[in-house]
Amino acid sequence: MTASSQTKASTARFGVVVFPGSNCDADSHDAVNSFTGAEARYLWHKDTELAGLDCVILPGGFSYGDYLRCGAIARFSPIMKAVRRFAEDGGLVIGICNGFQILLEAGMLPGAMHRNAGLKFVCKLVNLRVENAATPFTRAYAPGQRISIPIAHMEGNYFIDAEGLAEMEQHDQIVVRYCDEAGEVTMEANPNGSLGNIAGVCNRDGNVFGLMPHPERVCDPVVGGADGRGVFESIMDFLVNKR
Amino acid sequence: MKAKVYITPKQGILDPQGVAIERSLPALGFEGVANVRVGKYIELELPAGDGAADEVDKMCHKLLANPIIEDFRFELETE
Amino acid sequence: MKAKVYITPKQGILDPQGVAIERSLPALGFEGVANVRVGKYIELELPAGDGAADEVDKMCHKLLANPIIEDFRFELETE
Amino acid sequence: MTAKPAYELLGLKAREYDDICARLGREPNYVELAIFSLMWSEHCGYKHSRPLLKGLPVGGDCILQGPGENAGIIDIGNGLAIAMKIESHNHPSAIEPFQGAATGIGGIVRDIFAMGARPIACLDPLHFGSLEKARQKFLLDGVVAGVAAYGNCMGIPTIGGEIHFEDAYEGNCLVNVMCVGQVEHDGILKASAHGEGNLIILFGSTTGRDGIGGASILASAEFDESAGEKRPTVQVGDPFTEKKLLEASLEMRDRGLLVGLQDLGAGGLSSSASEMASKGGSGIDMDIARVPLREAGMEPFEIMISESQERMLACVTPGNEAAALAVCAKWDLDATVIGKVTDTGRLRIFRGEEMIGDMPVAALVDEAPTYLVEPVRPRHEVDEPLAEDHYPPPEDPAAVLLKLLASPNICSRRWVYQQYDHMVQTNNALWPGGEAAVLRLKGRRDGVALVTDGNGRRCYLDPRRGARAVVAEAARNLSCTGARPVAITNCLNFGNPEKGGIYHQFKEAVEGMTEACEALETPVTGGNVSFYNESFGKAIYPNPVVGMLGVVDDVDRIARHGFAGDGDVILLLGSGRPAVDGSEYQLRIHGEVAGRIPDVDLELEKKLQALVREAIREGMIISVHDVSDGGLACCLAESAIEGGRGAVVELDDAGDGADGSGPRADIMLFGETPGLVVATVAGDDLERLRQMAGDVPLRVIGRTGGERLVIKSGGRELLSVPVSDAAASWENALEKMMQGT
Ligand SMILES: Nc1ncnc2c1ncn2[C@@H]1O[C@H](COP(=O)(O)OP(=O)(O)O)[C@@H](O)[C@H]1O
Ligand SMILES: [Mg+2]
Repeated sequence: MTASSQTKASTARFGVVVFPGSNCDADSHDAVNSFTGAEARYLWHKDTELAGLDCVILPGGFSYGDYLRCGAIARFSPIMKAVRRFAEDGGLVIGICNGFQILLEAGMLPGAMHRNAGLKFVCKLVNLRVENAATPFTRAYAPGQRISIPIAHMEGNYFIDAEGLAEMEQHDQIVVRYCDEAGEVTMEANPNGSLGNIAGVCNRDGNVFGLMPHPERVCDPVVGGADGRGVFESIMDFLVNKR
Repeated sequence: MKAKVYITPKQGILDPQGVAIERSLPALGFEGVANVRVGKYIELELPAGDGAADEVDKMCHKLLANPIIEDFRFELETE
Repeated sequence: MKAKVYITPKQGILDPQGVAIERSLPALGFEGVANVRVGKYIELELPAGDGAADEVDKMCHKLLANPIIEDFRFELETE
Repeated sequence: MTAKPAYELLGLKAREYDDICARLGREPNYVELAIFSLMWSEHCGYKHSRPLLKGLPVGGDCILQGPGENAGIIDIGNGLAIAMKIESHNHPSAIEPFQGAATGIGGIVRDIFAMGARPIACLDPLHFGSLEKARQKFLLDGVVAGVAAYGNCMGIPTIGGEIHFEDAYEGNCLVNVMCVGQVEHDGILKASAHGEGNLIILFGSTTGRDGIGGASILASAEFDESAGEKRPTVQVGDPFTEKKLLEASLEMRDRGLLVGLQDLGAGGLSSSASEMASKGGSGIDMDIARVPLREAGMEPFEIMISESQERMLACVTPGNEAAALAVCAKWDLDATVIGKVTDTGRLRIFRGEEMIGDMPVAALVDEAPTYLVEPVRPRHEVDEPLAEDHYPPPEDPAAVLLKLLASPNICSRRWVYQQYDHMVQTNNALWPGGEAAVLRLKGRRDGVALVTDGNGRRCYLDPRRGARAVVAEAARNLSCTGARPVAITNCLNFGNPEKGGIYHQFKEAVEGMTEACEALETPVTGGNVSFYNESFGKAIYPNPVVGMLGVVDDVDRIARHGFAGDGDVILLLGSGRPAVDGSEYQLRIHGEVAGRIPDVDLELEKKLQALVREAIREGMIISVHDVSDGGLACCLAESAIEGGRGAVVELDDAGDGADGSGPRADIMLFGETPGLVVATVAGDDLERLRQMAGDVPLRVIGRTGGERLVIKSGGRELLSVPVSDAAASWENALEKMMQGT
């Protein structure tokens, strides 16, 4: 089972899934181990056992080369069945970039990804507005807070039909949107054509979160910022101090 | 036997690649081209048999196409 | 009129996508699938006329296909 | 018509064929001939370069591996080492820019992990023709997309490189790629097959007909219309398989399963197997019937010379065979034992039981004939620089500045590096756009800095001075971040060496590079030679490209180039009289490339760089930027743009040359010379810095602040430009050119 209310920082356990082609697995692993006081271990995509974990990270990268469609093949990895069960039992699952794409393909989050509107890979620091600061992944941020986190993807152009969008809005599932310096959600601030500038969404229960930006890349000012720490701090706060 | 699978962006759904191609055509001297849609074309071989069509259909549903944004159709050919 | 363009990797040229899909299929319960090749399928509309086939051919050469590593063919349809 | 003999069709000369017969004691069969023709090609055999490369300085306390392996290795202390290598993929990229560049990255990355190192960065020095031509845009677009596709997928950040646009590269672009890796001393691998009875495992992709007569043939012949016919040889990169190859290789190394490891690059199995045997002082027997093929009906010679990508050879003991194969299976890679190590000193090729080739390894690897060519100094190389009044002075220096800032050779490279995942692995202490990239090393205080530099235009005017300047500039760039230059790798891009003029350029450049590397104590750890960069008989600019490694002792103490505060004192450090010869100003404004470039004073350069590093370490430097393309004015403008603030600069107290007559205003502003650095410091630190400077010239030239960049001389305003205008010219110029607006 997932975290009990007795969880201490030192006993919170993260699993980072390694698919063939994952390449931000080590970055996520390092971010957890360096800045949360918790412990992360790698999970092989053929593993089927997630017992004892509190949070599963599906990291960025190019699982299966992102061939066919991003995440399309990885979602059939044996571990994904276990991840689905883990989420159903209330475990925390965060998909970053490719991990987000996998969660979409697996139907664990609503919507789908198109190629970026500019058709090019985009790697840069972007501004995000925290739309929902009540999730286990964003509670360390203030509602409406502007944060700077890099993106690095070719297919982050989020799409969902009107019905699905309305439903998501109704349930507060849009967690972060691309915005400008001033925190305004504008067309110019949209780096990839995403519908409604959507950068990250959660499921209805709020325990599965997917986002294109890479919080694990900005946990240390030496490498360009620390705005991403909030995501990991939120998770820890949720696990330790509970719901 | 051979299957030919055609995957196209769903009608009414944005197709960034199609849009980009359409925009770049005039500069290359191609006028009046419209409704460019970019999809996938997949060929594969599979054991012949009555169940083949079903198999390919399943493959498309499960893996080859994403029903949220894509339509598909396929043809089977026995050589 | 409508053009349907089929673009496939040239024979003998590596098709990494095809290989990756082929390798993943058995795990999904699809056995015996071979020679998966992934190409593109493009639909577009252009002004009808005698020159249409020529136009599409040129378009394929210049933009839609990469003749160095891809083959293409197309069909024209008048609705 | 008389049919040409087979050896000639394969690119061998009659004399070379006789040589081969003598070494075999008989005529070679076709498989052997095909293998010899590859191994004795310019690309693999270094026929025109080997004698000259011998002069490069290769030794040094920190050099764990010099030239001769897949990559050089430099000790950076505390048990850690850095592997690095640069390579060209010019010809494949000119044919198919996306795949050419992608497989270029693939090849150089394999060289790095073949040494046991985990790749931590790629860099990509690129040269194209003018962007006004649609073909050149197509090439740039494709090459950048190819580098991005491969590097991004691998999870290796592309953190640096450079791009130049000159007409000289119109028919023959240069796509050089560099990879850098990190490795614990005890994890270093060699490409050696030794131990009689040990097994040779081929793992990775299947072998197809792609690249037959590919890279090595392309790179060993001039490039013209008939190149189109070589198209079917284009190789397609598969970064996903390479990523698995990387992980599987390092896992085998970690588990102690490897005797030796070698990548398959140009020359395919032939080259890899014979090099492994050569380094192990052994022989190899191999059975090509065991090679997993992608296509039916491949001939034995095709299997031996195929340049299919994403393949490696491992040498393992029989006891480790099963474990090694299991690691490959875990990573879903094909792996097959295809041969074994012998003590024969021969490469023997079997098809099943039948022996179909038998050659001495030494003949293949070490005994390719070498050629010396009589060097001829081309007529465009002159002894004297242009007179200072050779061109009329510009009427509006401010307009010149804006034009230079928008030059494709100077403007922001953001359009390029945004397509590269430059942040993955989360080590960037300095992001792209600065003087050099700086990477932290996780869990350590120190870090590494990396830069590439090439300047064909200057080398064209004077290859010796040009090569000296290139090495000095690479080192200066590193020093300006606070890093101590340590070693280089190099990619020597030249035309057809059989021509006296080209051979002269090559020789001069290699000697110039030698002088500079000796003076700056940055030995050569390896590299690559790319000849025959010509199209329709016209050669590219001679272009020795340098990739340099530096070490920063403390990643918290590095410098950036943007003006970071108002009222800081602006200093000009170093000396050197700016010249119009070979400058961007000459090319862009006066439409010429002519004259003779100034030489770099290497002794002073060394002191200057030491001063800059010490001042950074002492925390005195607020910003620092070296004076390079576009001269002093562009240097100041770039710092202003980056810092988002202006400056007022007075050159009258300092602009006079040693002989009392200062350069003309436009040349002072836009002329180029190696050996100058602009730094800003707090007024309080000025005296201390003067003390430290010793005999390095130091001149106060202005103060930061305001919204304009104002440059005066003798009380007269030479130019005054709002920083926002400068930024507007500089920032989106490349995007605009690519969009054709
Ligand atoms: N310009 C050069 N300077 C120094 N060493 C060089 C140069 N060119 C090639 N070498 C060295 O010669 C050896 C053979 O090069 P190459 O055939 O390109 O290696 P690989 O096949 O691994 O790419 C390498 O060790 C390389 O570092
Ligand atoms: Mg090699």
